[in-house]
Amino acid sequence: MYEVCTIVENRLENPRTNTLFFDRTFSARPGQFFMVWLPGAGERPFSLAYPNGLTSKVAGEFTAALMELKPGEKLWLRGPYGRGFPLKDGFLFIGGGVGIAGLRLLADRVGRPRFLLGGKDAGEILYHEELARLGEVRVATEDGSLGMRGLVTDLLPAGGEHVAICGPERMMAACLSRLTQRPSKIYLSIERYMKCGIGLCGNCSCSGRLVCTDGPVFTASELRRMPDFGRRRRGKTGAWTDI
Amino acid sequence: MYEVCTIVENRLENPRTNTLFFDRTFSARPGQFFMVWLPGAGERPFSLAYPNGLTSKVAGEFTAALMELKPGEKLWLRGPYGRGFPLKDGFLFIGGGVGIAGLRLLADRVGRPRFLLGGKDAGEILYHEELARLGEVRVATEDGSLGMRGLVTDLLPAGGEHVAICGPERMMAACLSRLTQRPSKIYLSIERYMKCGIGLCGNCSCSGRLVCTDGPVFTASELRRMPDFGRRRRGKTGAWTDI
Amino acid sequence: MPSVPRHLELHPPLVNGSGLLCFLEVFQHLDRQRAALGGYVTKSIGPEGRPGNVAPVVYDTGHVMLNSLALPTQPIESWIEDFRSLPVQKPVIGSVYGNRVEEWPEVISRVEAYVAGIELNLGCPNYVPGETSLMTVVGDSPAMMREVVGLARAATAKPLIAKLSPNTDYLAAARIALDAGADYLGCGNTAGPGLAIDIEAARPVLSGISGGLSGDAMRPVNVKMVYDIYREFRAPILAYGGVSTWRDAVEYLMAGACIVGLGTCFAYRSTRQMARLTRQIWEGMQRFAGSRDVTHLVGAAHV
Amino acid sequence: MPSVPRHLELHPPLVNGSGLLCFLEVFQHLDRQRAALGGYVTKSIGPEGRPGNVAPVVYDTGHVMLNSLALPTQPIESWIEDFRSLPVQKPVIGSVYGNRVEEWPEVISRVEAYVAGIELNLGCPNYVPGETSLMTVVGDSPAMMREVVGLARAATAKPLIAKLSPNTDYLAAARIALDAGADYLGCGNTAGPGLAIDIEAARPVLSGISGGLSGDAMRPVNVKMVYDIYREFRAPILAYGGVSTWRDAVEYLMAGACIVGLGTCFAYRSTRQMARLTRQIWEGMQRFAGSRDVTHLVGAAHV
Ligand SMILES: Cc1cc2nc3c(=O)[nH]c(=O)nc-3n(C[C@H](O)[C@H](O)[C@H](O)COP(=O)(O)OP(=O)(O)OC[C@H]3O[C@@H](n4cnc5c(N)ncnc54)[C@H](O)[C@@H]3O)c2cc1C
Ligand SMILES: Cc1cc2nc3c(=O)[nH]c(=O)nc-3n(C[C@H](O)[C@H](O)[C@H](O)COP(=O)(O)OP(=O)(O)OC[C@H]3O[C@@H](n4cnc5c(N)ncnc54)[C@H](O)[C@@H]3O)c2cc1C
Ligand SMILES: Cc1cc2nc3c(=O)[nH]c(=O)nc-3n(C[C@H](O)[C@H](O)[C@H](O)COP(=O)(O)O)c2cc1C
Ligand SMILES: Cc1cc2nc3c(=O)[nH]c(=O)nc-3n(C[C@H](O)[C@H](O)[C@H](O)COP(=O)(O)O)c2cc1C
Ligand code: FES
Ligand code: FES
Repeated sequence: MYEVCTIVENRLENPRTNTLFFDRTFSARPGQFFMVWLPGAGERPFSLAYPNGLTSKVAGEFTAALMELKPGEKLWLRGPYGRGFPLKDGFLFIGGGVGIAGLRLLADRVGRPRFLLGGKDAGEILYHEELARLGEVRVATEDGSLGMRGLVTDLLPAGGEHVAICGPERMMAACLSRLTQRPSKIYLSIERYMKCGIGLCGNCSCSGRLVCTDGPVFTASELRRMPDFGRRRRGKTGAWTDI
Repeated sequence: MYEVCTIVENRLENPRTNTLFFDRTFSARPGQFFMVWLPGAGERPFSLAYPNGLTSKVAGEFTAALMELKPGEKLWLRGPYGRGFPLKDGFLFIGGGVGIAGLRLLADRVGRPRFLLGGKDAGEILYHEELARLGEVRVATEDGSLGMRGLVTDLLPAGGEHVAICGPERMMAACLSRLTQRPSKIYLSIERYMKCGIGLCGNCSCSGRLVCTDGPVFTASELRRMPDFGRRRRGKTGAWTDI
Repeated sequence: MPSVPRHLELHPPLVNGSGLLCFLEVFQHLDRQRAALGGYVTKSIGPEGRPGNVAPVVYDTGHVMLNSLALPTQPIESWIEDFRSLPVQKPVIGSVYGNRVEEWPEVISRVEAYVAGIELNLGCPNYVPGETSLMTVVGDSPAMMREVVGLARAATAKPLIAKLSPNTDYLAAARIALDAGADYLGCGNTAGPGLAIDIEAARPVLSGISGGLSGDAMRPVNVKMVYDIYREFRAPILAYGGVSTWRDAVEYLMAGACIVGLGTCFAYRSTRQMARLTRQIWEGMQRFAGSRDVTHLVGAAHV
Repeated sequence: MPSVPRHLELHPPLVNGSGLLCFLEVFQHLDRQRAALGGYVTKSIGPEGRPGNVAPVVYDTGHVMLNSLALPTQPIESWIEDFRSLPVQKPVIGSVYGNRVEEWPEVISRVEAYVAGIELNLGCPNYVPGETSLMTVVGDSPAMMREVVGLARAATAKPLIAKLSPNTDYLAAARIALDAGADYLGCGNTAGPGLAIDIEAARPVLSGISGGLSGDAMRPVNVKMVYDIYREFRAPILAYGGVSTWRDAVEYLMAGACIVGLGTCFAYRSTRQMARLTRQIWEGMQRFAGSRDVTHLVGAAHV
């Protein structure tokens, strides 16, 4: 039940982030995710950044192994899973760090996109040129090496009929308080520790909603009724950790 | 995996033959069969004589139980199974005894049918009036109580572009030697002892072909390469019995 | 020990299987979604926090579901914190296990105040490679089984469910469990276990190597378990395994179960869809039974 | 006892599972249809003719196949008559069973001249209600198993396959069988068994009440059996259970099998389609292996 693909390119985006391109495309709605298996290394949830590629940031063993993959090596995917973004025109995208990877696929599929990107430094601003071809891009970096010095939240409020946000959870929570759009028009892609990816193990619960099948994309109105958002998540054993 | 139906009528065709009408129709190609389960009594193969009915002749316990069924009682069917007749115009039908039940469904579905029916006596000539409405019917009975006195083979040769035969195996074998049509245009529905009905148990073998999935309808050219036809069959234990 | 009725009042007589949905806030949410579950069963609670196996821990072969979660559990303090802060309207059954015999009553006494009943997980076939399988030891050892159920019985006056494996001599196990004081038999845990190899990877998929079978395809295994145990003991049975339609739930009732659990049928569904599925199952059961009370169907397949 | 190589030469390394196709004339016909089977296994031959259970004897739940044929067999004289009059080009393996210990070598000595090897059916879970299950007794009794395999070994110098049940302690059984002289282990018979109730009829469907599980869904159970036995003994293994594509056959090779059997995948297919399926499976295996010889895949999943 895995679909196997072969790596054709491992592109280094910055010292800790790489994009793996496959020899085939996968059909997924933007915002859906796959469980990616690398035999021996484990299995983890990833969004696709391209129909034929994913962008990964080193966070631990698994992502470190993804960084090392060579063309010709294989990757196993099952999915697509979960609920993605609606395909609507006029999206304001807000991406923080590797979070922008979770929005990349959507950007290609909707009209009149605008982008607010944030990161520690210029290296963290992914796909800058590609996105600039699609719509206006504004950037905030903490060290000021690209765009405005500051946080992406400093670029808010901003226009856009709909909003799509993906990034560190505290950054997303901060965005919410500064956005003027109606909560039902604001979509956020959130992460929880996923073991099964298909609604069985319960580990990805966020205030009782299963992020793997109810999400990973939720509206701000939904998140209002999910007090764990921005606050806590369940780890490997199920125990709570603060966000 | 059974489809359950309720008996709405139990029509006595003759003292040893009855037709059960259901509260629903089944879709099957003429010549296909169903495994019919009557809890407690067992499960046996039957062709449908009508989209909503089957005709059964008492041969033992199971068919005796079918004879006793009352409106409101239920019957369990799984199927349709096997390969049926081709739907072509200009069929000559040759039916012996309850064998005509196996042709009844086909008669309704093809143009320009003609019928040769045989049986011990008038009572054994099923559906006489119904078939007469569809095409010419010629009858032979052993006691002469209807039609010609004699065997259905005595009515041969006869016209028809294609031939469909169903009846006792010796009668079918006898017909073959008197027919002038090309063997590939002669279709016979044959019976073997069936346990599974779906190609697993092997018990319905006729010279190595599985009657339940290769048949029950075979052409005369196929039967030529099946020496067991007209000669022997495997019983409950698998042991041979002569025909 | 006070004499209380050791009977689970669940309306409808449907629960989730332990390890599915798992956490109290998920139960709260399903209740808000109007799930037709009369109660909820927690993920199996163990004596100390452990992550179980790392992913891949579930694998859908396309024909059957395998899992080798291998009993992850948050620390018992976190469970208690959850019981305190995440109240659930419906009865919650605490599923528990221990690694050593004396741990079972310890876990039970820590959680029993917060739950409507205790389910002993005596039959999980999964393990973390290198570890000795916890459950198989208990499930395969009559003596240990007797001791564990006996200690559990002494540790709680609440309804006690002994959830057994279908992969052992379950009639012997059921007898022991009933003798030792279990009120209900849980029939049963996952079947098999089985192993799936990915041929491109040339290795077993699950990091636990093998995993228990669940879902529609294994239902006949657990229906037989319910049927056999009911015929032998006429004991109250909580059935699990491969229920995904109301017909399946009725099949278990007829085999002898009085409560039916839902698990793998939740796969690939949002919580809203899960809740809807439970309603469809419950509505179908009532329609078939001709009443809101389905108890007359219990054991109906025994002639 | 003459010293002959006790090795089955099967090209391709594919057979039918015993009880499927069953009879010699069916093997002849499949050969004429150019089935890619390197050999055929007869229906299990018993000491005297018996019909087994009456229909319903198979039931497809929609998710798994159940059968409770319960070892029908024509009288041994009829089998011998068939062996004499229905010659098969490919090697034929005689599957045998006895009701009492001493019957096993009797049956073997009657048929062994006609076959390329003997498969001992030591693991059929089916029975005729009222009868004591023949196989379960042998499969569950180490002493009897040792005796039966020993007697069988003495009765034939041809390759001897001990076909075991996945539902027992198969590592122990495999050890006994190998010690007693089996050349191959057959892994394995049907799983479960299971029971299906028709809710409209309110009774078990199969007249044998319960039946063994076969088909795709149970494959992980027998893959695990092959994997475990190969890891422990590195013995030659004939694998059965839920193969319906070349990928499944490769999975068994990687688990450790050197011959793969096909059974329930034949369901609903004409003999022509069955033959085509075997060719597709064999072609896929060779394509994957990159050669006509697939032996390098055997055990490949063991790291
Ligand atoms: C729906 C979804 C989509 C994702 N898409 C991307 C993406 O496109 N690019 C990307 O770089 N990352 C993505 N992630 C995060 C990615 O799954 C983690 O970075 C990865 O699991 C880390 O594994 P590791 O072994 O490298 O780190 P570990 O050492 O295992 O863990 C480091 C941290 O990563 C997170 N993490 C680890 N395992 C999981 C898990 N099973 N589920 C969720 N989080 C986990 C936890 O926060 C953990 O603390 C996504 C996560 C989710 C839930
Ligand atoms: C494809 C097919 C279609 C059939 N259609 C009809 C039909 O439309 N009407 C009808 O009256 N009969 C039909 N039959 C025959 C019918 O199946 C038998 O009459 C019935 O099985 C007899 O069962 P019993 O218990 O009454 O008799 P038994 O006492 O069990 O047997 C009497 C004789 O019936 C035959 N028979 C019994 N069991 C089977 C079995 N499982 N498979 C095949 N033959 C069996 C044998 O010749 C046997 O000697 C059909 C058979 C086949 C194979
Ligand atoms: C992912 C998963 C995790 C499980 N975890 C547990 C568990 O912790 N404790 C337990 O007793 N059973 C556990 N089970 C078994 C289920 O409760 C249930 O008995 C089994 O899955 C059969 O039901 P189903 O086919 O409806 O899923 C688990 C099953 C699955 C699929
Ligand atoms: C209808 C049927 C009859 C069977 N009869 C026998 C038998 O007589 N002897 C035997 O050893 N195994 C018998 N088996 C078991 C098969 O040989 C095989 O081990 C099992 O079905 C698993 O393979 P499969 O999933 O490919 O069918 C039978 C299986 C089926 C489905
Ligand atoms: S990851 Fe298992 S339920 Fe969501
Ligand atoms: S009836 Fe079983 S193979 Fe035809």
